[in-house]
Amino acid sequence: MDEIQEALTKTSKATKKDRFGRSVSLLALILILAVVISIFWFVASKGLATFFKNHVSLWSFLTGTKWAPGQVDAHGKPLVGAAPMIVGSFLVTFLSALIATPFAVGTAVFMTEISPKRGAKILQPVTELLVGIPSVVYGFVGLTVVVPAMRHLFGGSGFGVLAGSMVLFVMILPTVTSMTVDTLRAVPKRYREAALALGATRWQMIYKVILRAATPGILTAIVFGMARAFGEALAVQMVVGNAALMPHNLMSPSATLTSILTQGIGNTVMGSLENNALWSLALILLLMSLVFNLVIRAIGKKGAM
Amino acid sequence: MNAKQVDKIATGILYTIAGFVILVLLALLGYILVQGVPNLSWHFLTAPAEAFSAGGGIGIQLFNSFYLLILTMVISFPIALGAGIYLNEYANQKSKVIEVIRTMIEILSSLPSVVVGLFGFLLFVVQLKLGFSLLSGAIALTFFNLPLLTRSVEESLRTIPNLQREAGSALGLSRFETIGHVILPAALPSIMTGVVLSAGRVFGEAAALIYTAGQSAPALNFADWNPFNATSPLNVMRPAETLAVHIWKINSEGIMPDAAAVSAGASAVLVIAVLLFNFCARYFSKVLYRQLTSSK
Amino acid sequence: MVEPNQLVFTDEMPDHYIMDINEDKHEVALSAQDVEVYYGAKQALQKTNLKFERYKITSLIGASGSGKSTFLRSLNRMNDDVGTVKGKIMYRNLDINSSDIDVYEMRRHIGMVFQRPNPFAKSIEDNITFALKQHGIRDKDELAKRVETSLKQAALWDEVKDTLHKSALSLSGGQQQRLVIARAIALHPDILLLDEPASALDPISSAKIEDTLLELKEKYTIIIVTHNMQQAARVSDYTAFFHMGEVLEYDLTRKIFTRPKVQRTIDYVNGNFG
Amino acid sequence: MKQKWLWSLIAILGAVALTGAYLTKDKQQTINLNAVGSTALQPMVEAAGESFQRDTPGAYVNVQGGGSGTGLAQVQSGAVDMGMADMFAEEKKGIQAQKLTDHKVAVIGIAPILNPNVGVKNLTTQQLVDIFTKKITNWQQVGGANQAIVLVNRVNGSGTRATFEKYGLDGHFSAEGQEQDSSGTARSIVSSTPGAISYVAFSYLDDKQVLVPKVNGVQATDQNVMNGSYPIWAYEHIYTKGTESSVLQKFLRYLDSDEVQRKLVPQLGYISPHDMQVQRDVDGRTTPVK
Repeated sequence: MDEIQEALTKTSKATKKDRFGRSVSLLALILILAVVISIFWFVASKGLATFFKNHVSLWSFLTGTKWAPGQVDAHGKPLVGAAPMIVGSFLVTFLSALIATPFAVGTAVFMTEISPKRGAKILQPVTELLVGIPSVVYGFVGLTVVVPAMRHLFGGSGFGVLAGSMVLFVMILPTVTSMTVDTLRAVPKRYREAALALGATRWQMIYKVILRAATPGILTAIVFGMARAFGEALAVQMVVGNAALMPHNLMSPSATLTSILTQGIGNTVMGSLENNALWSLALILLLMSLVFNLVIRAIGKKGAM
Repeated sequence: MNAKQVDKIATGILYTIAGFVILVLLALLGYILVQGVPNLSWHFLTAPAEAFSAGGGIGIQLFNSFYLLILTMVISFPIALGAGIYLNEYANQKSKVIEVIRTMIEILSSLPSVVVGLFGFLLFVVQLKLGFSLLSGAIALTFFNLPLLTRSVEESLRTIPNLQREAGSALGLSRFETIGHVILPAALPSIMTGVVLSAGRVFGEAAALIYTAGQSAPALNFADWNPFNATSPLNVMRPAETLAVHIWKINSEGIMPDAAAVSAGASAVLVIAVLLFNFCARYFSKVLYRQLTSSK
Repeated sequence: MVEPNQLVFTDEMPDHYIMDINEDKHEVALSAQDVEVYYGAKQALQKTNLKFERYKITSLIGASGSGKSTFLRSLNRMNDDVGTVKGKIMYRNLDINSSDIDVYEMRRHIGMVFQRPNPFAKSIEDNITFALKQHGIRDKDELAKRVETSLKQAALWDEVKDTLHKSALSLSGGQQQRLVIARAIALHPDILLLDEPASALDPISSAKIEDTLLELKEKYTIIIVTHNMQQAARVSDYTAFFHMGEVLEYDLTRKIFTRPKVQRTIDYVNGNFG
Repeated sequence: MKQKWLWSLIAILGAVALTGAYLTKDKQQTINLNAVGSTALQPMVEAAGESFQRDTPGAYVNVQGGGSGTGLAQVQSGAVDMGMADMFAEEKKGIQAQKLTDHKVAVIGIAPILNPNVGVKNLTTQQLVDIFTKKITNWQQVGGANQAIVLVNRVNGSGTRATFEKYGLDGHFSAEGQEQDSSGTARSIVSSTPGAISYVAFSYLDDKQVLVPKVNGVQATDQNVMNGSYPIWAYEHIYTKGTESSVLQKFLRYLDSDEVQRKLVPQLGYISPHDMQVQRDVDGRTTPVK
């Protein structure tokens, strides 16, 4: 065997390095996985205790409309009906996404198709900055600006689903916008050129070509924004009113899963029904997050085809 | 109406929407700054907070925020980098297992931070007896930060064309060398953007810290930099209220007469800090990129 | 010059005409034995047997999707991640397609240049020295020497000798491709695989690359995939014609272009097809 | 390689610096006292802790919020030395109160607050019950402005709400309505929302922002709480478990000392238990102090 043959059959330094790199990076991934699994396990075990240990029926938990974990109803069953919060969470989420979508898509189109340079210069940094503003500050601004504005415009106390949606709208706007921008930028240039070469106006090109091509990406951005909105706690809590009541209109104070969870958790004792019921809310949040993710994946797959 | 008129109207509408959005965003920023900046002074930035009398500052909280951010990044960045590299460079992209793992990480990222905070509280503060400390806070923030950072690393790596990887392997370089010396430097600006964005989120996070790093800021001795001493600023085992937690606290339970002013001032400082941080990181990454990609 | 009567031809099937190289008279640098490639369940390359003579240029021609690039990439196992490669690839009496072979070490000896220039985002000099350093060459003089010789061999030295510290990305496409070739030969490989190295370039750059290849032939065994008939005719000694995932004809280049034996080859080189 | 050298050098220097720091650290043994729980009590214990630390070298008082429930649960599990609570441990489900020792460190008065435009100067207990159970929905019905009533509750489980329901609403549960988890937010909502009513501790009362009605004709003042004529008040408790270390005992004594009770407690808007002419037990029975 000559030298080269020997070198070829031996494990080279490069291979060793590669094994090292692979193991180290795999280790990092396993670490994250361990974190994720332990958090899931933690939430699930606490959240399921409501049903298995405290014997609350799942059905009454999901459909019951009275939330007062410390009290019992006429049959001696604890009052843990999460329906108002579930409805409240979905309402603010969909409403904020509904308001944010036209603005986000419009702004993104402006940034990519109409004025790429100015758009990027102003909006990019502003967007990134807004992500860094703590939700407490959003809530604070909501409390001092949005709630009084709602009160003047629509009457009532100002607290409610609409105020929550307005605050969330501003919070998810940067995320949805920047994700939409990424999608629009990914539309191949030749689509634009082809459309313009065929004599289409810019609007026709945007509307008929670019937006069509980018629809899956835009949908993903919106669902992503919704997932964010669904999990947001502090800011919503400050303006939504936190009344565990079925919202009967957009101006009535309501509650979301996160707002009840966040403010209740410190006042309950670990292991008690009151506490477990709150963890059940967290479990719903987790499952919803899973649903949003699956939706995003499904859209992504459809778009790829 | 012909196509040209429609085009003009549509363009006008787009201008209006973009203008409106910019207006809303700038108004929000402006509101925070206008409310807060008049309260800023050197004293405010450096003095310790007062619990129930006027004239308190945010010095310790400001320091804590930065220190905690650095600690969090030191812990979470290597892990996120490793995991991101594995997911994009080593993992079999068609594998179902990898897809499940990705989904799980994504779900973690949309979990409300208060849940992460409580988990951290029960695990680190109580079980592992780390107490309310910077370390507990940094680990909790790491949990909160990892999914986003991993995702952004992975996506940054994905934008680097396969040609570069092929170039490396055709030269007999291991994937590890190619990643370390070619792919990562090329992906650096985009990774940095991800880091800056997540740093902003970490900097402003309150809910995950209330139960981990704590809500009190004991006096620090800024002459003592020995990390093992109780009052040293560098001690990672001390409780540390951050700026965002401080804002939360004074908004909810503050009984000092100037609570509103302190809150507005602190919010402005937070926003300015994030702003500065963004600019510095951007500049730094540009310089680094230039240095790594070509010697001059 | 290789004479036709020195070559031995094997089984003359109606639609195949595969030359074998007499290993007593010609040194074979690399040979593929029953190489098949699958992408998932789809077979991209039928069983292929080809021998490559040392210090010669062999062209692989054929229409898009005929399997020529797939075959080339299998020769230094660039297809490991995307598909399954069956069969043996013999190099120095070793089957380099076996798991006993260290892939990275093997690729130092069998280098590759791709269709699109892919210099690293580093300086011109670092592009060449980077891999060398990783392979353990630290000596500064040695590194400088390799940079100079490889750039000279790739006919790029005169154009860049004063700007070695500039980013490689500032070069033109043709220069980048020659830099990539220089980068590959700086490692002193045995065999150089080129996957349509000139297809993305203008005619002048393309001509320069051809000149480079003819010079490199002195020291390297070269296998090149090309779409350009004239290029294949100009630079190569042997040509293999690929069609629908198999080799239909393999012969001396001038025979392929003047007296092909298989009808499809005639069609292809005359431009009636593909 | 140069880089490798540099990194090793940095690593070695770092290790040396850390070892050096460890060796030269303060020899003083520090004793940590941890308190967790009620955010209402947090500033007081914090401030007391700071001055205590100055007088007791090596002691380190670490005070965190987290809510009464958290505080009680943590002191019960032994994770912290002191659990701060707005209510008797007996009142909290899941807490075995007999295992904990109660230290009443302050008395907190709670008053209803109204939006200034309501214009009601006095509310009887019955009126409060009717308002909070939504039998009365307009301020006109209790002699105020023609304005719908907006309830702003504190969170279920908070000490303030428990106290208000027990002594202000005569044990009635409040109807579902808006909830806020902090006194500051509740006050600012009431001050800015027409027709709003809530309740906060005396320390949050601010005549400029909110209207404070009399309850059954009695003004919400410290004096009236002390003499027992104003009913809505509760103790602030610090609970400890089992044997207390000497430093902890010293700190608890310090909290009961005049230095804290005479200076700090009034400063924070609390009432010292020393000044109380009445006392209360878990079941709400009020008896005069001998």
